[in-house]
Amino acid sequence: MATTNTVPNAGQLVALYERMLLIRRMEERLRADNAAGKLPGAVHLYIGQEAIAAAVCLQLKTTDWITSTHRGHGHFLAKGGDPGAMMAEIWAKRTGICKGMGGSMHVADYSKGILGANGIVGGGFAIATGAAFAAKLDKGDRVSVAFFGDGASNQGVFMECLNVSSLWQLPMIFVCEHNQFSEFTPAKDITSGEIVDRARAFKIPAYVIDGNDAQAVWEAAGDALARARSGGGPSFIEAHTYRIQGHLEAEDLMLGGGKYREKSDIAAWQTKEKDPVSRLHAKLIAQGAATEASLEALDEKILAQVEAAVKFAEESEPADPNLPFELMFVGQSA
Amino acid sequence: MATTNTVPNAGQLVALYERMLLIRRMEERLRADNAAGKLPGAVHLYIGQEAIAAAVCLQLKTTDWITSTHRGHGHFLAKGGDPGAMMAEIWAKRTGICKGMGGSMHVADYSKGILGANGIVGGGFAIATGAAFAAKLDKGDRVSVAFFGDGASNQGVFMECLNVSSLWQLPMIFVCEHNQFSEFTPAKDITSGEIVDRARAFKIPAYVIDGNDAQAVWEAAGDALARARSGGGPSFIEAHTYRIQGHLEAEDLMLGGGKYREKSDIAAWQTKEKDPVSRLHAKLIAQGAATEASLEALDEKILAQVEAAVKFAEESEPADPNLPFELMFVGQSA
Amino acid sequence: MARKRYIQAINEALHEEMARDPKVILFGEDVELAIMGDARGLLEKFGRDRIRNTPICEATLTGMAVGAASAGYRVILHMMFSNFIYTGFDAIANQMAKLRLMSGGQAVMPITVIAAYGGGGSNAAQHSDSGYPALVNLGGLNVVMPATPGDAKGLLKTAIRGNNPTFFLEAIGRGGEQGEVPDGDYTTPFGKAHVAREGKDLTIIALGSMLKPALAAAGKLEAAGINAEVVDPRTIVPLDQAALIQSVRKTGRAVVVDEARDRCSVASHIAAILVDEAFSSLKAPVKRVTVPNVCMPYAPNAERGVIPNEERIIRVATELVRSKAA
Amino acid sequence: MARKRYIQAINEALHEEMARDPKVILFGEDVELAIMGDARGLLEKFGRDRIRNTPICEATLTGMAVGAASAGYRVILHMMFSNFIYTGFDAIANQMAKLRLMSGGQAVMPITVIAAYGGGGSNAAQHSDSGYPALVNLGGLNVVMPATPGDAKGLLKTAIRGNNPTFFLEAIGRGGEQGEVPDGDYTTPFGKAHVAREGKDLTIIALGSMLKPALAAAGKLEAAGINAEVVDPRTIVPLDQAALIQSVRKTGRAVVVDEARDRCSVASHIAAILVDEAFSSLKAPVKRVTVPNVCMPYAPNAERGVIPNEERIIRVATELVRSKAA
Ligand SMILES: Cc1ncc(C[n+]2csc(CCOP(=O)(O)OP(=O)(O)O)c2C)c(N)n1
Ligand SMILES: Cc1ncc(C[n+]2csc(CCOP(=O)(O)OP(=O)(O)O)c2C)c(N)n1
Ligand SMILES: [Mg+2]
Ligand SMILES: [Mg+2]
Repeated sequence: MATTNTVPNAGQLVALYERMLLIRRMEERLRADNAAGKLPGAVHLYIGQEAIAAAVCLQLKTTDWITSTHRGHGHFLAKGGDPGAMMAEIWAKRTGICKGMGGSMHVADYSKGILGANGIVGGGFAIATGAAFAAKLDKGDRVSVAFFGDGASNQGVFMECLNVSSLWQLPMIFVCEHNQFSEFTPAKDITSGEIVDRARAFKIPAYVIDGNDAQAVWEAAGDALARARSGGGPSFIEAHTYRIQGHLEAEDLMLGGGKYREKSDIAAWQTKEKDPVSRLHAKLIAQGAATEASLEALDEKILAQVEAAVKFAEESEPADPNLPFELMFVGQSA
Repeated sequence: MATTNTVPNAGQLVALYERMLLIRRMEERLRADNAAGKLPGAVHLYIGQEAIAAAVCLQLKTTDWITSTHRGHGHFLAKGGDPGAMMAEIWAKRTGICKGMGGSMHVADYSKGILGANGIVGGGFAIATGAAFAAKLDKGDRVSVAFFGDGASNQGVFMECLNVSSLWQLPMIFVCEHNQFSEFTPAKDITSGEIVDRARAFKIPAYVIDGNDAQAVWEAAGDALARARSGGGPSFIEAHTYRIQGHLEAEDLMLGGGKYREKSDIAAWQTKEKDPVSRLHAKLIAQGAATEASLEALDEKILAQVEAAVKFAEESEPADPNLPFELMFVGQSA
Repeated sequence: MARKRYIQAINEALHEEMARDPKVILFGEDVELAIMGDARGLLEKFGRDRIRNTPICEATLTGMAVGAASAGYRVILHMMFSNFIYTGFDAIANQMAKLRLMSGGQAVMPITVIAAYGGGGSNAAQHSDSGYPALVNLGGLNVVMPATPGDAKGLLKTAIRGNNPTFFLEAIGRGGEQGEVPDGDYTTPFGKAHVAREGKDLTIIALGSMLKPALAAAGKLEAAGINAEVVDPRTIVPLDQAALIQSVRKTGRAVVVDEARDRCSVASHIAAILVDEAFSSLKAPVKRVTVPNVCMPYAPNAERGVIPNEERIIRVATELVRSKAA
Repeated sequence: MARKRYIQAINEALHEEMARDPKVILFGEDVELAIMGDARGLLEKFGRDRIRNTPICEATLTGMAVGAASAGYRVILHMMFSNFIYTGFDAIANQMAKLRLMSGGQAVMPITVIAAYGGGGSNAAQHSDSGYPALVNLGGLNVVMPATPGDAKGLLKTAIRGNNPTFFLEAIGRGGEQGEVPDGDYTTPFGKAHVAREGKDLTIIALGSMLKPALAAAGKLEAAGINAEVVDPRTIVPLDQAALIQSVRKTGRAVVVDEARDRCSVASHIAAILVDEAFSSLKAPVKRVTVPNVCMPYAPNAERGVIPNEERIIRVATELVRSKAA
């Protein structure tokens, strides 16, 4: 379906792998630190979906906009957010990217176009659409990307924003990460028809892809980006994937013995053939873009980065409790 | 597209004509009384769209539910609402169907399944869907119909309710009255794609019809009703029509010289070939279902009904100003 | 009487009321597996007709509650976190709170909306709001804030059996707290405040989650020679003004403790009532202990800095009793 | 100075600010043909990039305002009737009012939301709400309520030039009223109350649409020997508490007139501030003249029965000054 040549080259694939692995390792560490009771708030992990954030965001410029979700660490890191500043945020430290005021569900770096993770399901659609409108008025080539889940696709604002984006031919890309669940509810229980058809109803070019195939995501996103940058208006991407972790890390406690999927369902998505990181790993080796040794070295580098991020977080000062009073307004106290 | 035989017989067509003409004559009177400054609030008139409300509602039972819009007199009368009680309401009298508390935008008769006109564009969707859910739980054959405009089709709740109705296979009918305008804005300026495709995206059977052709509306509605009553789930009808009057009767004042359509555009929809009442009139004569004389007599009867309704309204006592305090809660004062 | 957890008391009320009246239905996001704990076991007992997961579409859910209630059901709508009330606010403010009057009294809407409010769990601003003043201001909604397991069960039953839309606000993170719950079927009436502790030097009026720190504060104040009365209004709409006024007529001093942001809070409103209707009894300013006009920060230390607690109540109460009127 | 209509003053501010700063954009439903009158002539002057009709989708419009403002524009969002704010409430309450704190101060949102509030035109409950207490309670929003053409123009300019989200609330049906408007470019500062009339026997604090009946009442009270001071806060967030307190310290008596429903109204909040911070100066209860806890009825006589007016203000003020403290 690609209308322009957007096939990633070897160097791009390695960079993509590196970013995906950074997300994976950061999240694994958050999982461990959460289990160890070190994090003040809940975390919603992105493990298993890394190809989507990385393959889209690596093609974005710093000046492009993204909005993210409650499951937002991956998007933040993919768009170039600083790992240490993210960790410090989740650890509620004053060196956090939001000074400890937002936490996991609100990591944002406006200077890098990251308009924030968002605790409101569907909260990012209109913010991204507004930024896309601004980009259009600027008459440059900025684009705006909204990441969201299958569950969020049932919020009316999704369709409203499809309508506005299409009408005004905004440089907007809707990236639906269909991980098959909305909390404990299977998507099919709450989703009528195919999500992609909702976009098509508004005459928006659409892609349905394997979201665990990093190259497939890269190509669809590249195509959509070319369209957006050249004034061709919005695109929609439905990337199929699977949520490996629980909805959030405290899930078992919340379920109280209840069950919404089988352990074996999860295992089936953790195989080498399904896991997005393993798949790209295999591809890099097969294509000769990397060697086992070079990827091993990369992993070590990344693990050191993660370690450094955690150390930075751990050693930083707690958040400044006076900030809420200063930060509600610009130049005006609360 | 009709899957069951829903062609109206001669008697049904005459009854349909009578109801349409009642709406027309009531509205013409409201137009005149508004111009004469007799009505306390604004009125949004339904002139030119009568075939839709009448052909749908005449096939409903008293126990079926409808929700309506700010342009709601037609639906109220079509579903069997009392003309006198409606007039008295608009005249703000205590004999009004809502005791003068609601006015034109809120005419409702719960005892007849009329869950009300609504001043919030899109406000009826979810109320109708909730009533359809209740009907489904009742396991009877009640249905629920939401009337709404082309403008309302851009509200996210529309799509949300399409999703829920389809998922739960609710006995729900969505009737979009596409009258080409949303206030002063042409539908095409604010509507991307075809509205009907939004319903189709949720796998809802859909009809696109000439809304000024009473028989076409009757047939589509009959088909949708049969589906709903037999457990076949929701349907969507897009009925094309034209708003003859201004958005509301004070329009010229609000426009302050501005213009969004030509007088000749309106005239083109007022011809014998376009006007829904004239068209049905011609059909009745052509089919031998009525004579000019019988229809003339019918008109006189209706005009007398309208006169009686106005007289009732005029002679009734003003609303009881204490009611707000009593009516906010059931059995509890405000 | 038996000691039960708050969440368990709510769960019991749901089970009992659904068993009692087949017209009671409950829907919301992830209620089948009871993501908030309070709906546990309902699906197994009452089936998917009466307990149902919905898509994420709050704007529709609140409107559907209006429709299903108008069509004869007793609807319990679970909104999870109170911030999501904002997402479904249109049908609450424009329909649920107004339809009864607009229809001239035709609409009868037996609706109970359940939502968890408040901070303290590092859930950050979008999962910690105490936005109930907006609901209280709307006029057509009952708003109840049970502080104890016993009241949670009794007030929820009253809400479900009642014929008016009622917001039943659970204090977040109070789910595990224990309290006495009467045996058997009972209801707790709306509009009846509870004097949780008698005293004569000042009245501490504490809402919902604030009752616990208020009682703790009263205990410490006693040790310092200040004898505080603690009154829990239990329901904000309807409000038992008479009880609040009566207490303040006795003590002459009042502190209102409310987890809402200060501006246009319930605390403000209660202070306004007291200065209007108990003016001659007041010996000192009416004080508010509220969340400042900020949204909830994520960091635990910053969160503790804004949520009213025992220490703040003690400090304000002590100053009020010790110092001369301002 | 020249006499101008309220709506004309607003229109001038829009024209001048859009001419002044090319980053100012305005969007909303039917703004191109200026359905509310205030946006007249903007399309012709500034073109469709900067003035744009949107589909009917308030939930998205409020969120888009956040996005476009975050991306560098000064957004004016026209919401038409204030009831439609409820339809777009999610992004207001969960994003606009919170993003600045949640982002640790990164978000800068120069947004002006315009909406018409209040009753008096038989528009019924869904087109007559004065729901601003909910906005005031949110914490991260400025809320301004100009009562005169001069303040309308000056406050709107301040809002548009400012860097915080501001709700600019027009009093419905006041559009035609005339008042003095200064010549040339001027702004009216936020957080500065205006003493519209000096007096010594009591202070009438009147918000937005209520200033007119308050001044009329003050005139009649004068004739009856009562010398009322009338203070218009002009902006509710930020609120000029000092000015209100100062006036009440002088007069010892206060009546607050607010077109919001009573419970958790701005009137309640101001009363609470006064009893807290001006307690020792109070000679009598602080009175509220507000809309009772009902929604706006359609019938003109019933509407008149609930909207505060001159007569009610006079009655309450007279009782307050004449009678002993309650
Ligand atoms: C407006 C709103 N409603 C409900 C929730 C609670 N909630 C948090 S995540 C979630 C499910 C989201 O599913 P999806 O969009 O598929 O994202 P995923 O969690 O799968 O990444 C829900 C219902 C919320 N945060 N916001
Ligand atoms: C939530 C909301 N937004 C905006 C309005 C103002 N408004 C009233 S009618 C209308 C246009 C509706 O268009 P459509 O749905 O096509 O119905 P029509 O008037 O054509 O019958 C608008 C924008 C409103 N009443 N409610
Ligand atoms: Mg999902
Ligand atoms: Mg229309």
